[in-house]
Formats: sequence, C-alpha cells, structure tokens
Amino acid sequence: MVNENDAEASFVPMSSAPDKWLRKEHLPHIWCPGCGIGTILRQVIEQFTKLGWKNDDVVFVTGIGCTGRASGYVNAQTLHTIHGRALPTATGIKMARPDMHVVAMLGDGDGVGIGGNHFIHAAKRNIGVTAIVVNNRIYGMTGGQVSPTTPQGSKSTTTPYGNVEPSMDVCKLALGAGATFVARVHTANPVYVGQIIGRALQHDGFAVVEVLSQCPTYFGRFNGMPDPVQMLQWFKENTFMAKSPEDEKEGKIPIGVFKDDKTTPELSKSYRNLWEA
Amino acid sequence: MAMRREVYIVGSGGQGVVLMGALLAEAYALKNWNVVQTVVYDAAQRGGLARAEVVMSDSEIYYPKVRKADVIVAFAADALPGARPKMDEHTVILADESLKDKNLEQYGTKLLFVPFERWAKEELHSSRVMNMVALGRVLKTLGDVSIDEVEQALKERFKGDLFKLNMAAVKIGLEASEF
Amino acid sequence: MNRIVMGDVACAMGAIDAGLRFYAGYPITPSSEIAETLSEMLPKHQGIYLQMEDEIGSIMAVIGASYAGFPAMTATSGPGFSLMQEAIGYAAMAEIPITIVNVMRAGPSTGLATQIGEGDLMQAIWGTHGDHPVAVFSPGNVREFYIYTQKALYWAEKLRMPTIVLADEVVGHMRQNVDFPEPIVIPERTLPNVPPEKYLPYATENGDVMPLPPLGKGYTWHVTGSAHTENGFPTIRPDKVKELLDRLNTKVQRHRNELIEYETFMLEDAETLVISFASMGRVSKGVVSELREQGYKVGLIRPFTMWPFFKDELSNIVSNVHPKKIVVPEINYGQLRLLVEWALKGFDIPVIGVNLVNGDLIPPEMIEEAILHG
Amino acid sequence: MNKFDVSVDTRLCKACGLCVLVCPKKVFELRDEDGKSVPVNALACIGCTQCYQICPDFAITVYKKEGALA
Repeated sequence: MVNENDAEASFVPMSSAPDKWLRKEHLPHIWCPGCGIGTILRQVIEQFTKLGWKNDDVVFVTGIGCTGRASGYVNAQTLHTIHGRALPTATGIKMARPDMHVVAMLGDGDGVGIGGNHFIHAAKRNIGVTAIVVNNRIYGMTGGQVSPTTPQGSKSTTTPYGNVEPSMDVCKLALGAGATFVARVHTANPVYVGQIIGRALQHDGFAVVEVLSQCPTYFGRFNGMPDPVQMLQWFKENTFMAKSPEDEKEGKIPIGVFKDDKTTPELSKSYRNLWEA
Repeated sequence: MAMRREVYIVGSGGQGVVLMGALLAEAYALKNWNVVQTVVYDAAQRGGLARAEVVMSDSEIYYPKVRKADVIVAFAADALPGARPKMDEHTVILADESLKDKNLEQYGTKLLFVPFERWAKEELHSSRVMNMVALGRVLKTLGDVSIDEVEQALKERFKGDLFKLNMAAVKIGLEASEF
Repeated sequence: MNRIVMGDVACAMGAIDAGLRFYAGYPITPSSEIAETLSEMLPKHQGIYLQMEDEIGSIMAVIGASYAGFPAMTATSGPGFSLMQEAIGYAAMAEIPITIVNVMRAGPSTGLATQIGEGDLMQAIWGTHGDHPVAVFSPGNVREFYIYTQKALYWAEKLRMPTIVLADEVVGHMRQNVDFPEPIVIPERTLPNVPPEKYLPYATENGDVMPLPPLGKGYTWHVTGSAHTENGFPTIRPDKVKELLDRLNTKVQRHRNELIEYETFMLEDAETLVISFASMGRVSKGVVSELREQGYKVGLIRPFTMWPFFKDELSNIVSNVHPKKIVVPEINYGQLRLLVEWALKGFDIPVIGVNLVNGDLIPPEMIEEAILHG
Repeated sequence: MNKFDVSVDTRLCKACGLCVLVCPKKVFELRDEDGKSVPVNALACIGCTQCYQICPDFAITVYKKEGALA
C-alpha cells in the first residue's frame, strides 16, 4: 500500500555515530578483512553517540600495534602514543583534566605485555580511564608472534610447536590490581560489547573491558580457524555467562561483568581534595 | 685575603652529620658569608658512611668541597682514612671520645677527644643531640660566630622544645672548657 | 633574599615559580629531593604530583598532562634517563612540550648512586633513536639550577619540544646561600588564530609550529609518533616525511641565538682557555681565578646551553683570543672535549682533557697541572 | 512498502562475510569478482542492524524511512 506522504518521506541512517565520530576521510582502515577491532571501535562510537558526548570532550588514547591504530579513525582528541604506554599517558591527561572523558584502547601486548605494569598501576590508582583491551591473543602488527594471552598450546610464528607458557587472564589481573569495573565480552555479540562498553564509559574509576576479538589472519590461520566466521563461532561455543572470571564450566571462558564498584574514590577527583586543604 | 673555613664531618648514617653541617652553614650565612654544604653518603640510611663538607667564605666559593680542613669532626673512624688528603698540620680533629682506641694519632694533626655523645646523654638525656654538642664545639674552635647567631639559625629550623633541646646541646659544646 | 637552599629544592622552586602544574616521577638518587619538594608544593599551586610505577610511566604521564594543558616535567638520574629515551623521541616527534631534569651520577649502570658524574652529556643531546632535536641546559650551582629549570620549561613550551636540564649530584645536593632572580614564566596556551576546521596542528606559523590549543575548545586533532603531515596523520610520502624531519631538526638551530648561553671569564690575553660545564665549570672557575691572581694568562668559558652547542661563538672567541691550548675538565672520559674539538676543527690548537671518574669532583690541582704543564 | 534500506560502501568493504553470517533475512551476498558484500535483497531488511553492528569496516549503513506514516 502506497502512503500518500511518501513524497516527503526520506531514508535516514539509523545511527548518526559514523558521521559524528569517524574520520571518514581516513577510511578504509588498515585492519585485515574480518578483524574484530573495527567491530569494537564501532561499538565504542555508538556508545559515545548514545551518551551524547562532545567530540572535543573525549580523549582517545592508544599505544602501538593493530589496536593502536584505532585512535586515527576517531573524531576526538586522539593520541597514538608509544608501545605499552597509553595508560600512563591517559593518566596524565585525566589528572590534568578530570572533566574530559579519557578512553584508552589497548591490545593484549600493549595492555598486559609491554604495558603490564602500567595496567596494574592504573588499576591500583583507580584513575578515571576506560581501558578497552582488545584481546586477539596474538601480536598481529608484527606478524603473528605469541602474546601474553595466547592460550597454552596455541601456534604462532614464535611458538611453532605450540605455546609452552600458560596464558594471562586480563580480568583476573585487573581484579587483583584493584580495577573498579571489570568485564569480559566477545565480538560474536557486538551489541553486548556495546552495552558493556557503555557501562564502562560511565564508570567513575578505572574500568576494564576485555574484548575477545578475532585475528583471522594470524591467530585463526595458525590455529585452524582461518575464516572470521569460524572464530566467531568458536567464541559462541567456548564462552559462558559468569559472575567471576574464576567460574568454571567445561573449560570454557567466563564472560560478563565481574566487578562494578561505585564506592572507591576516583584519583583525579580525590587528588583535588589536597587543593582545598 | 679572603677568609675561608672548611669543616669536614664524618660519621654513620643517623648520627645527624648532614643536619649538623646544614646548621653550621646557616649560622655563617646569617653573617652574610657564602656557604656551601655537600654531602656523601652510602646507600644505607642508617649505619652506613655519611660525610658532610661545609665551606664558608666571605668571597665567592668555587670549589664547593673541602680542600684542607680547618676542623674535622669524627663520630666514626671509618671515613677518616679517605679524608687524609684533606688534612694538613693545621687541621683540628674533634673526635668523639668513643674513638680513643682507633689509632687516630696516626693522622698527626691536632687531635682532641670530646665526649659529644656522653655529654648529650648525661646532661640532656638524649644522645641524639650529640651532633649539636659537636656543632657548638666546632663554632668555638673556629671562633667566627656568636652565640646569638647560632641561636637564630636554630630558631629557623626548630620550634618549641626541640629548639630548647638543640640549643642547650649547642651551648654545652660552645661553653666546654679545654680539657 | 639570601637563604640556604639545596640544588634539587631550587630546581623545584624554579619550576613552581615558572608556573609548573604537573610532575610525575620515580624516585632516584640524587634527584629525589626534587620530587619530594614538588609533592609538597604542587598541591598548594593547583598542581598535581604523581609518583608513577617507573620512569617510562612518569614521562608518559608528563606528556599526557602537558598535552592536556598543564606545564609538566619530570626529574631523574642516569638509569631513569635511559628508560625515558624512547618517550623523549615521542615528545620530539609529537611536539609536546616537556622538561626532563637529569641529576647526573657517576658511572654506567647503577654506578655510584650517591656520587657525582657528568657522563650523560652525549645521551642528553643524542640519546634517542632516529635523530631528534632537544635543547639541553646545564647549571653549575644552586642559583643556576633554579634559572635553567625555568628556561627549560619556557623553551619547551615555546618550541613545543622536549628540553633537558643536565645537573649533577653536587649541584643537586649542595646547599648554598642563594639570591633568586625574577622568575621566567612559562607562556600560556592560547587558541590558534584559525577556526577548528582550518587548524593544522603541525603547520607552521612564522616558521614555528602552530600553538597547541587548550583541550575542549573545539579543536580535535591527532597526535602520533609516526611520521605525519601538517594535519597530524601518518604518512610515508617522502616529501612530507622530509619536510617534517627537516623542520624538527632545524627548529632548534633557528632559535640557537636565543637558546645559547655561556659565561666567559678572564679571557683577555688568555694563553690557556678552560672550557667546563656543570659542577666542574664552577670548580674550573676557581682554578682560573687563583691562577690569574698568580699572574698566569688563563681564561674560562662555562657553557650553560649544551645543545645547541655554541660552535660559532666558540670559534669566534678562539679567533680573537688566540689561546695556545684548551683544557676541558669534565667527570667523564671526554664528551665535552669531543664537542669542543668538533667546534674548533680547522684551528691548530691542542685540546687537553682533564678526566677523572671516581665519584668525586676533579681536584683543582689536577686542572692546574693541565693548565700549567699539560 | 519497506521501512528500511541498507547500503554497502564497496570502497570500505573488505569481503569478510560477517554481514552474511549475521543477517536473519539473507539480505547480503558476496559478489563473485572480489567477494565484497552486496545487499541484493535490501527490500527484505527488517532494520535489526546486526550487520551494521558487526561490520568491522564501517561499510554498512542501515536506513530507516522517516516522514512516512507508520
């Protein structure tokens, strides 16, 4: 049935996020076909839009590596820093300007490898930074070497016989170090990724969202899942909703919000109490 | 001719070597002399070697360390061998009496044993202020600074009872007769 | 006002008087008193003190805070300075103003943690990979530590680059009575004279890089340590890369006349010229002064700016004074001497090093010996 | 009349096929020459935005008809 108002009707994009938050002139991005980083970045900017934040009130900080390139595509105050050092940079920014929304997007190498100590101390300080850790379980930018989160037994260009070392659990590390918001999600459910990132962005304190993400080019190809579709399928089949990263179920990976503590004071604000004294 | 005074203080960490040097410098600064204090200490905060060198001059001080000491104060003997190049026949060594068996005579300078620690303990019930007793004794030896000037220097650092205690200790050193 | 101040404390006071708002650091002898003093003073001046987990975290927090509009610095000693090198290169490339104070101690590695050395000169000038610009200032006494901390902060902001203060253990730890001069104040950030959509963060304005806008004023731009064009985004275009790196490397030279400072002392008729920096500069001045009193024709130059090096100025002085030899006392094995030899290439004048690294100042007698018989 | 529309920017699409995986209405097909996604069946779009949410390349836009009576 044709509506008589159709002459004035027009089709508009369902989301204004890309127009508002992407530096479209820099697309296409550098990531491989099927890489999960773009999906996660999409969810981040959707949340910026939902929260109604202004572009110049958001400081988006990255380190080095595949995830490090995310800052170049976000229409905000962006810093592409050096390897592993996004969090101390973000800490300095937040301390100087508590009114800014400071978001750090880290890879697994950036976050808990070379930058592991900064990660621990950002959590310990409860600095008001949202740390989105894109965990693709491999060093992608440098050609597929083992990372701190590569599962034991998995192949990489530097673990040709399978990874001998146990892998690191980003969420347990964050909890142990004192992060006040800790969650794990995966890219096979992008809307849930967005919901949790949205909560993390609004959290007043150090918030960690570990996003399990696919690297079909390296991790997938070396470990029997060269198609991103296979990797997403794997996430669906090998994860379960849990309350704690310690929860166990048939060797699967726990997913969910593990901590949401709103009582611990945030550092950039509590430091300013010294100013009044 | 420019006047230059050089004092070298050696002891262990925790004996107040650095503070003593600082107050000596401050007392001279109140007379409008130029003063420089440098320190050398071990990694250990307590018990390790500590040295303070204080140079005071009525003209500009270029070399900030002691070249030939007018006075060496020794609370411990360990650092003295290293200080030998900074001594000459005019150097007065004021050593705590506890160092009597350390063969300090070998340095061949004017050597005096003074009971810094014992006086501090006996008269003020605080061996901690032995450095202030020594400060008084050094000022007496050098003879440039009046008691009022030391008092002013101490007042800028200490308040209340702490000032009284430290000032009393300095007086013990300043008023000590030769023995 | 005449008061007794420790060098490290004077550095902190200088920074505060210049308008410092942020310090992040990691304790290391002999610089820790700077951190201790600033941890007390900064909150009283609406500023932030952070003790970070290491030196890399410290300098990155400083970069972050400076980017966010707070004049910022850190202080360290040799081992921490080495850790900071990569980030110094980042600040140079990203053109974010920061100041690093290095209170030098002796020897490589842990060396002599509590004693003087002057072996970080080359590292201060050429420490990071890939060839970058810095300005390096070196104080020789407590008053100069106050002054050159301020100058370093000032020039960092003015030229949007890392600047370094190269002090040493004796300068840092000595207490001296001192009369501070009027402070040099860090310039405030102002909005660019173009609207946000026209703003190119790495374009030039009168030959210098555009001013950094304060955050939250509509200007959103990208900062990267990768080679980039005027708009801040990475590029591998050879012409654009060359343009950027040429500009970074010439901006220090373009301001060399304002940056270069040195002191000359009794140069007239000098047959021997002594050139010395940091604490040894001060010691050497004493030796020259004494020898002049004894009738020897000896003069001194004490550089305060170690980079850009006062190459032309030195060469002019030598052309006018005609010294028969040059003596360079320094607590390392000849780093300043190399620069002097480079500056005086073409002059047939022997350059004699006086070098001793044992944790102490080089004794005046050794310098005297080199001047009279070297 | 359909209330939704969907487009793929082939300049941005990298032919990963994730939109094909998530679309409940089989809107997309990967074209033969380069494997890039084409919304061959855009009329079937129900506006669930799953393709948009997952597309890692910012290539997909889902449109809603505005101004028309529901």
